Amino acid sequence: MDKTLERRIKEAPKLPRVYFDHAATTAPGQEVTKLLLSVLRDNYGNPSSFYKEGHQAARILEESRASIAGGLGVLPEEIFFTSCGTESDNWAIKGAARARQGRGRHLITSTIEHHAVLHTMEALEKEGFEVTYLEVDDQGLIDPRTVQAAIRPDTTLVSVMMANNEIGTLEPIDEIGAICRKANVIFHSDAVQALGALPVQPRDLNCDLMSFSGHKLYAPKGIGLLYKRKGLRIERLLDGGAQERRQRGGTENVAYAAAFAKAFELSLAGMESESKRQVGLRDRLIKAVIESVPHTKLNGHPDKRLPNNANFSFEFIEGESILLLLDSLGYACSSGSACTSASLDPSHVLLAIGMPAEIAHGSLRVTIGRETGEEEIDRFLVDIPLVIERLREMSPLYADYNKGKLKALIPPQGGMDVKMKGGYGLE
Amino acid sequence: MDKTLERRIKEAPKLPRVYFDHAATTAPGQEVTKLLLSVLRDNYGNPSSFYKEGHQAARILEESRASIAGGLGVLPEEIFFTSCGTESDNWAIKGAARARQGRGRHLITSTIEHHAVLHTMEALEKEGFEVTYLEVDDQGLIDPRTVQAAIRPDTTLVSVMMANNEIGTLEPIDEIGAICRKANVIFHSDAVQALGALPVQPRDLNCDLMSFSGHKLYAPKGIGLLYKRKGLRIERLLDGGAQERRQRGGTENVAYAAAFAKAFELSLAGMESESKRQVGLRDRLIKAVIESVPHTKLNGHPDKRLPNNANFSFEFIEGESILLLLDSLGYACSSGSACTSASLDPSHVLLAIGMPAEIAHGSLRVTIGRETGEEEIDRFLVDIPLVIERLREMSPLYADYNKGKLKALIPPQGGMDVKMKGGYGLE
Amino acid sequence: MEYSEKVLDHFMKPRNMGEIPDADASGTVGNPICGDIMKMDLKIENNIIVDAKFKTFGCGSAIATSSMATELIIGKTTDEALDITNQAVAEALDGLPKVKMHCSVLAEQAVKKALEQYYLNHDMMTPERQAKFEILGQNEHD
Amino acid sequence: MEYSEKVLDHFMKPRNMGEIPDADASGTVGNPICGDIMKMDLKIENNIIVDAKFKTFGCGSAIATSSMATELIIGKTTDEALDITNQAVAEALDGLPKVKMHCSVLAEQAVKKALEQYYLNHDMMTPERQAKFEILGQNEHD
Ligand SMILES: Cc1ncc(COP(=O)(O)O)c(C=O)c1O
Ligand SMILES: Cc1ncc(COP(=O)(O)O)c(C=O)c1O
Repeated sequence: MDKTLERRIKEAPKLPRVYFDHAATTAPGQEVTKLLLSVLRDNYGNPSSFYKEGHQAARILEESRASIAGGLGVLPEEIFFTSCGTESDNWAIKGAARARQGRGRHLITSTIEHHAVLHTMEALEKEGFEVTYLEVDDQGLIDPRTVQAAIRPDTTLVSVMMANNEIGTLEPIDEIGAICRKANVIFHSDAVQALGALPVQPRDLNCDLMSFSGHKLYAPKGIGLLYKRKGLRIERLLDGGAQERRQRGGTENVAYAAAFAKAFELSLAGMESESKRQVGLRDRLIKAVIESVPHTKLNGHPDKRLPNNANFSFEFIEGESILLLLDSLGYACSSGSACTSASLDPSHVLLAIGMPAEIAHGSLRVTIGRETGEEEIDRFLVDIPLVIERLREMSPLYADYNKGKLKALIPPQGGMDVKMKGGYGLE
Repeated sequence: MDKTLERRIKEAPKLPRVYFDHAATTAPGQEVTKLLLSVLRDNYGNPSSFYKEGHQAARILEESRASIAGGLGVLPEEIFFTSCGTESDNWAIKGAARARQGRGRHLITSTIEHHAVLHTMEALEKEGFEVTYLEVDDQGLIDPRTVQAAIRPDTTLVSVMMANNEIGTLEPIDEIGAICRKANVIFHSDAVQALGALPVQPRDLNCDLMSFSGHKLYAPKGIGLLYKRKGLRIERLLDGGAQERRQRGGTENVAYAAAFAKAFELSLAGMESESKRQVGLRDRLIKAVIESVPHTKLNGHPDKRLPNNANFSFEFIEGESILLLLDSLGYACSSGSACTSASLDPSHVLLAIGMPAEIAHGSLRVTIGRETGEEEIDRFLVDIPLVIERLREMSPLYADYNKGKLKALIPPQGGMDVKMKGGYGLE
Repeated sequence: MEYSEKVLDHFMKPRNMGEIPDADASGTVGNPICGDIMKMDLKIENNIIVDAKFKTFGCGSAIATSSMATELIIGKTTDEALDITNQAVAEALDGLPKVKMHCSVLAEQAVKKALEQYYLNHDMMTPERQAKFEILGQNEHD
Repeated sequence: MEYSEKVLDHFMKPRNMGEIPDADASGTVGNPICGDIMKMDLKIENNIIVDAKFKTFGCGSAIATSSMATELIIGKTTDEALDITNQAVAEALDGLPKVKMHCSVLAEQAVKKALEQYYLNHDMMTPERQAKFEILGQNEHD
């Protein structure tokens, strides 16, 4: 067994943890939790109530809404608070599809959407809707022309994400939105991963509906947003009280709304420089990992990608075991491996970009954040080759490869854009 | 103008505010916010993630679920976290109705449910379901025999609340549940107002589905629960990731889940003595208000009512103006008046118990809480007669009554159980 | 939904609240089922409103607009008073919440109801004046 | 989903990892498309398993169950080894998360695949033994 790896595992508990899973969730910032706490303590009133405490809460809620609307370049009445990105996706898609079913029951989305979109589409299929799933290329890009080609007279809604959560690819949603607008089809975009990382201006992007989630941008888990273009009518998902302009019942989570607004404000303030900084770290990481670990490829697009996202495939090994070793070395990362998903399927995104299942199982997603510095990258670059080497040592596939019994799917030198055709042909 | 009232208004800002709207929402307790903050800071991981931070968050989530399940006498896997009581109501009712629509499309509820139930029913009516709305008596009670009588072969779901949020009446849901069980009809109960105030044991109450909301028991706004009896299949409301045993997508709001569990635990610990204490305060308040303000009646049932709820009707005046004066005197209360609801309709609950609209407009709900002491009641008993007197002075109806042009609907001595028939007959 | 300082001031210290026993004109509008009634008594000398008093059953804005309306009309000629719109009353109160604008309509209606009685009693109704009473046909609740 | 200390220990310090070049029996199960492959080499003397080595492509529990399986069978007779079930492997690891039980099935299968080869090569397959290889027909993924 490799002595260096053992030593580093032993030393890891003395070092700070390295959180490399910002695409999964982020730690709420201090300013954000401070504000949140103050709202919980001093502004606990029900915003619908008719007295001082209620008015105060309502004011905070509306100021938060206005501030977010300002950042998105939209009207406050176009912003609706929800409980998460998933709710926003469900509401937007079910709400629009059901509201327009008199005109048609055909919907369009892509194969690489988040489950909040895909499973919503499947639920609608059970209701009798027909859904076209657009394919993506091997870097995860959707060709807007395929959207154009898929639109039919009975198409009522297109939903394409702004940025993919696994491979980080940025989609040309402005072009897709323009096509939809021309065709008089509603366009929804899941921008959960984009908000806080990239400028998001629903109007410029030709979006009618857009989903966001606070916990991806250093606000807490459990608050989301739906942008709904003024005048667009969709069905409610949560029927109830008169909250949120009668569009979403439920006593408002004022504290989290304020936290979202604050987190968004902070993200906007530093966005340009932070984005540049993260792209620098990301690109250094990608280059160094591919160079130092043989048979490694980058997944997703080399530069049309989220500033914080690096996604690798390491041949011959499985992703969960990578995560386990990394965890014991102090890193929190994620994988598209079936074994780390509660669903036990390998990532539908990796399969959708044409990756053979045997390679998809060996993926690793590293998503950095605003606390990430050069030190974390340096440290990671020491550890990752040890981890991969150790697991390959154990791998019967790697042994077969070394014995010449198996042809590698990723060449030794790896790369940013390795094309793969088919798997090992073993069954 | 009455000098005493003027003086008391002038002095009120120097006195502490009196929060008498615990049915609308409660202020999170210190222990609860402390825990919440510590989770946000130290346990921000995504519970689905495969590393230390994720496992920690998952542990907190599952410990919270188990603790709540323990308090309710149910299994942890029967508890689902949602974003609010409204979501729980929507999910339970739409989920059960849609899942069983093959068997039938008839639903039963009452006329005094919360809008989260009633508007959900209306949405289902648009989908083709038929809904029977059971009437209540003049104290807001549902006769279980009317449930029995309303059940048809195509009935799939009955939804009746455990405690009414406006008039505080407690419904015989155990009996209703037994009837449903016998008839093989799903029984849902909105127990949002009951949890924290009364013992709630879904099994003993014969409930298949039960909705709860954290912010009614000193947890924050934006977290709810659905109890779903094991084995019962209902459709999802939020399709998405594999969270909540695949039944509700969305990254879990771990901090609020922990807060809910803590708040529930605290409520259980002190429930018996706190309930007795509140009933004492409530009954003193009710008796004194009726005695000191002529033409005043109690709404709801004299003792089958929530320990914290007092709901009055003051004849000849309108509720919003009562709230405004009370607010300036330092009190936060609520009213069933059309003018305080965003919907501009007078309370459907007050109308459902047979109250003429002209009386419904003059209702006042006082809901006390664990911070309420004798002092607050004493202070209120000084102020409320002044407020009512002042508004009656301004009221043309009261002038007409004094001139003998109008017959009072509530006798001068008022009471706990005044029967009313029809209105003034003015139009 | 929150009221302006001015609305609150007029609600808390209503001007001209009461009745005028020997009023020259009087108008009552609204109904208790909808939750608001406004009664306006006017004392008129030489076509000038020398006094006005109101009684109102209704919400805060109903009371405040009643109060403000009396202030706006006292000292005005009846014809000048006829030109005071609900918007003018609302503006004088630094605005009303959107859902409360109907209350200001009620105030305009109450004044007009009284003036209508006055013009009719004194045989002063002309077609031009008549045109200004259109609002009385309106339902104040939509 | 969290692993027991023991699973983690076997994952981090796998016992008997490697290959036996002159193995008396060898079995490979699983497939890379499903994300796990386990190869088990056995050295057998007088029907006693004197050495076992594994190589595994798969998740943490696949590696830990491989490692534990080798520990459980070394020193046992082939017939004793045949009686070691996936539950026994999982229990020896202080349990596995529910969604991971299939990995322990894989370990049982790998051992049996090797033993099957051994019995067949040495013409020792009997109906009673044959009955114990049923699991090899099973798909480990359901
Ligand atoms: C009886 C009842 N049901 C449902 C709700 C809705 O709960 P929430 O505001 O958490 O959605 C409330 C309170 O608002 C309620 O009192
Ligand atoms: C692209 C995308 N959409 C939707 C979601 C769902 O957001 P939430 O977890 O807030 O429901 C996520 C993250 O989980 C995401 O990455």
